[in-house]
Amino acid sequence: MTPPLTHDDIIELLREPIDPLLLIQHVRAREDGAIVTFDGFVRNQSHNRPTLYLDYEAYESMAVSKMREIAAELHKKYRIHHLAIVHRLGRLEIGETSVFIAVSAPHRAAAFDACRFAIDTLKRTVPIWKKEYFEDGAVWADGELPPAPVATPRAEPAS
Amino acid sequence: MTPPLTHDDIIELLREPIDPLLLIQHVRAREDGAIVTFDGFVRNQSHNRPTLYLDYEAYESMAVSKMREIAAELHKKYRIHHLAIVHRLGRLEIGETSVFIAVSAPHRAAAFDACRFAIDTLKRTVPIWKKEYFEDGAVWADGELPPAPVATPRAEPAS
Amino acid sequence: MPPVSQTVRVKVLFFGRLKDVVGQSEESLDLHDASTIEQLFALYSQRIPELAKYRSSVVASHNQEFASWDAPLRSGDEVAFLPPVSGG
Amino acid sequence: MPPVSQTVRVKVLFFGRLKDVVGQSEESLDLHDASTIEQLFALYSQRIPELAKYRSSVVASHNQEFASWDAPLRSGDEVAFLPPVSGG
Repeated sequence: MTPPLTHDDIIELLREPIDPLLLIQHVRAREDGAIVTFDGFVRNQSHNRPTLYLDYEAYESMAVSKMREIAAELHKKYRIHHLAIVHRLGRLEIGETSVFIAVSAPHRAAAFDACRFAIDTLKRTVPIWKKEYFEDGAVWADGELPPAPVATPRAEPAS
Repeated sequence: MTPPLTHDDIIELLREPIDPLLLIQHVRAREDGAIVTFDGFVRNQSHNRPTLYLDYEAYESMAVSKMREIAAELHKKYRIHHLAIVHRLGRLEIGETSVFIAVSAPHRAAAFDACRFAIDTLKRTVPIWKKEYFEDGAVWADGELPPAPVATPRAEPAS
Repeated sequence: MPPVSQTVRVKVLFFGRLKDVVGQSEESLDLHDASTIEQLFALYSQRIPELAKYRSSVVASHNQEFASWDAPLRSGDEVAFLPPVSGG
Repeated sequence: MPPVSQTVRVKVLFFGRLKDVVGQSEESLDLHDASTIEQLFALYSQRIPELAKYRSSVVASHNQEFASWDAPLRSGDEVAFLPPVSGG
């Protein structure tokens, strides 16, 4: 189930350029002392082949739901304050930000741990796919298979 | 000895507000894919007493020298690209950034590790002091005693 | 009395390279025999034999949760077949 | 021949709470007897007895490098006494 948005977090998919400053301002609070951010952007090559551009697609409703799950888990695991997790979709040029994460906390250790956990988990579990365009064609990037339950629990409640 | 500035890093002490966007733009490069930043700013309380403002002072020439040593060590230890380490001095109001660190790298693990090592080492070894101003007075913040050699090597070369 | 044959209508989605293989990203399907996600995938693999070779590198979702392949389907369910994810 | 008495001129700096205790942040000093950082600190502690109680929570620098207390001083050296640092 999609957890409700709490803690005044920003969790979203965007088709326009991401504005990091806006997100940093959003998570910044007078009670905190530390913000750690992760900015993932488009590299100019992949496996030594020059990249032209990327195209990101998502299973959008499920992706947002998984991103909210990450946010909920971060608040449970770490003493953090506000969060922003934003992923861009569509065509992205070299140097453009595809994902931006900002975490504020009273102390820096929690902010570092939470920010890193967020991007590591996002890359493993959020249904987003990247197609890489080169001079001589396009390929879907290698990725990670998300962990899934191996068997369905027997007695499912009727929904 | 102060290591020379290499790698096009920004390492400095500032008496004006820090501009994070400028520093992020500086470390951003087309060969990279990840930037991790740490933003340390003034909290509105210390040990549950409301803070009015802070005042930072430094042994400036030595502080810059130690910050450059940190930069040199980061480039040696981690596969990172560009770096910015900036600390502000003088009077800082609640919410203002006292230290900002930005690290770019081809891959995120190195950027996270280097950024965290940078702030941890800065807080232990760079000669900067913080005075906290409260309603009823001011105190020098508790800090960490930097590690120093226990004995001088016998035969020092004449300088 | 013969057993009641029930029609189960599900929405099926394909993403990434699976969408390219199947040639479409989404369809509504009335199932007569298939009753688990595994059987639904097998149905598509009969239609598009190339799909079968992706089976080991696909994860399924059931109503937007990662699901096991033995999950039983009900009318109105949404099933998606997801190749390894590469966001970030 | 009597031993040659040499005068060593050093620059001495105090920071943070040490600056408050000593009442000044910087001075140039001609040393006649003191020849190590330890002896230089002892000299100030004689002048300002309160300073002595900070000895265990002070680190010294010698020409802008953290130094041991037995470091010998030469003319032109810069010595600083640093309380625990609290930047960041």
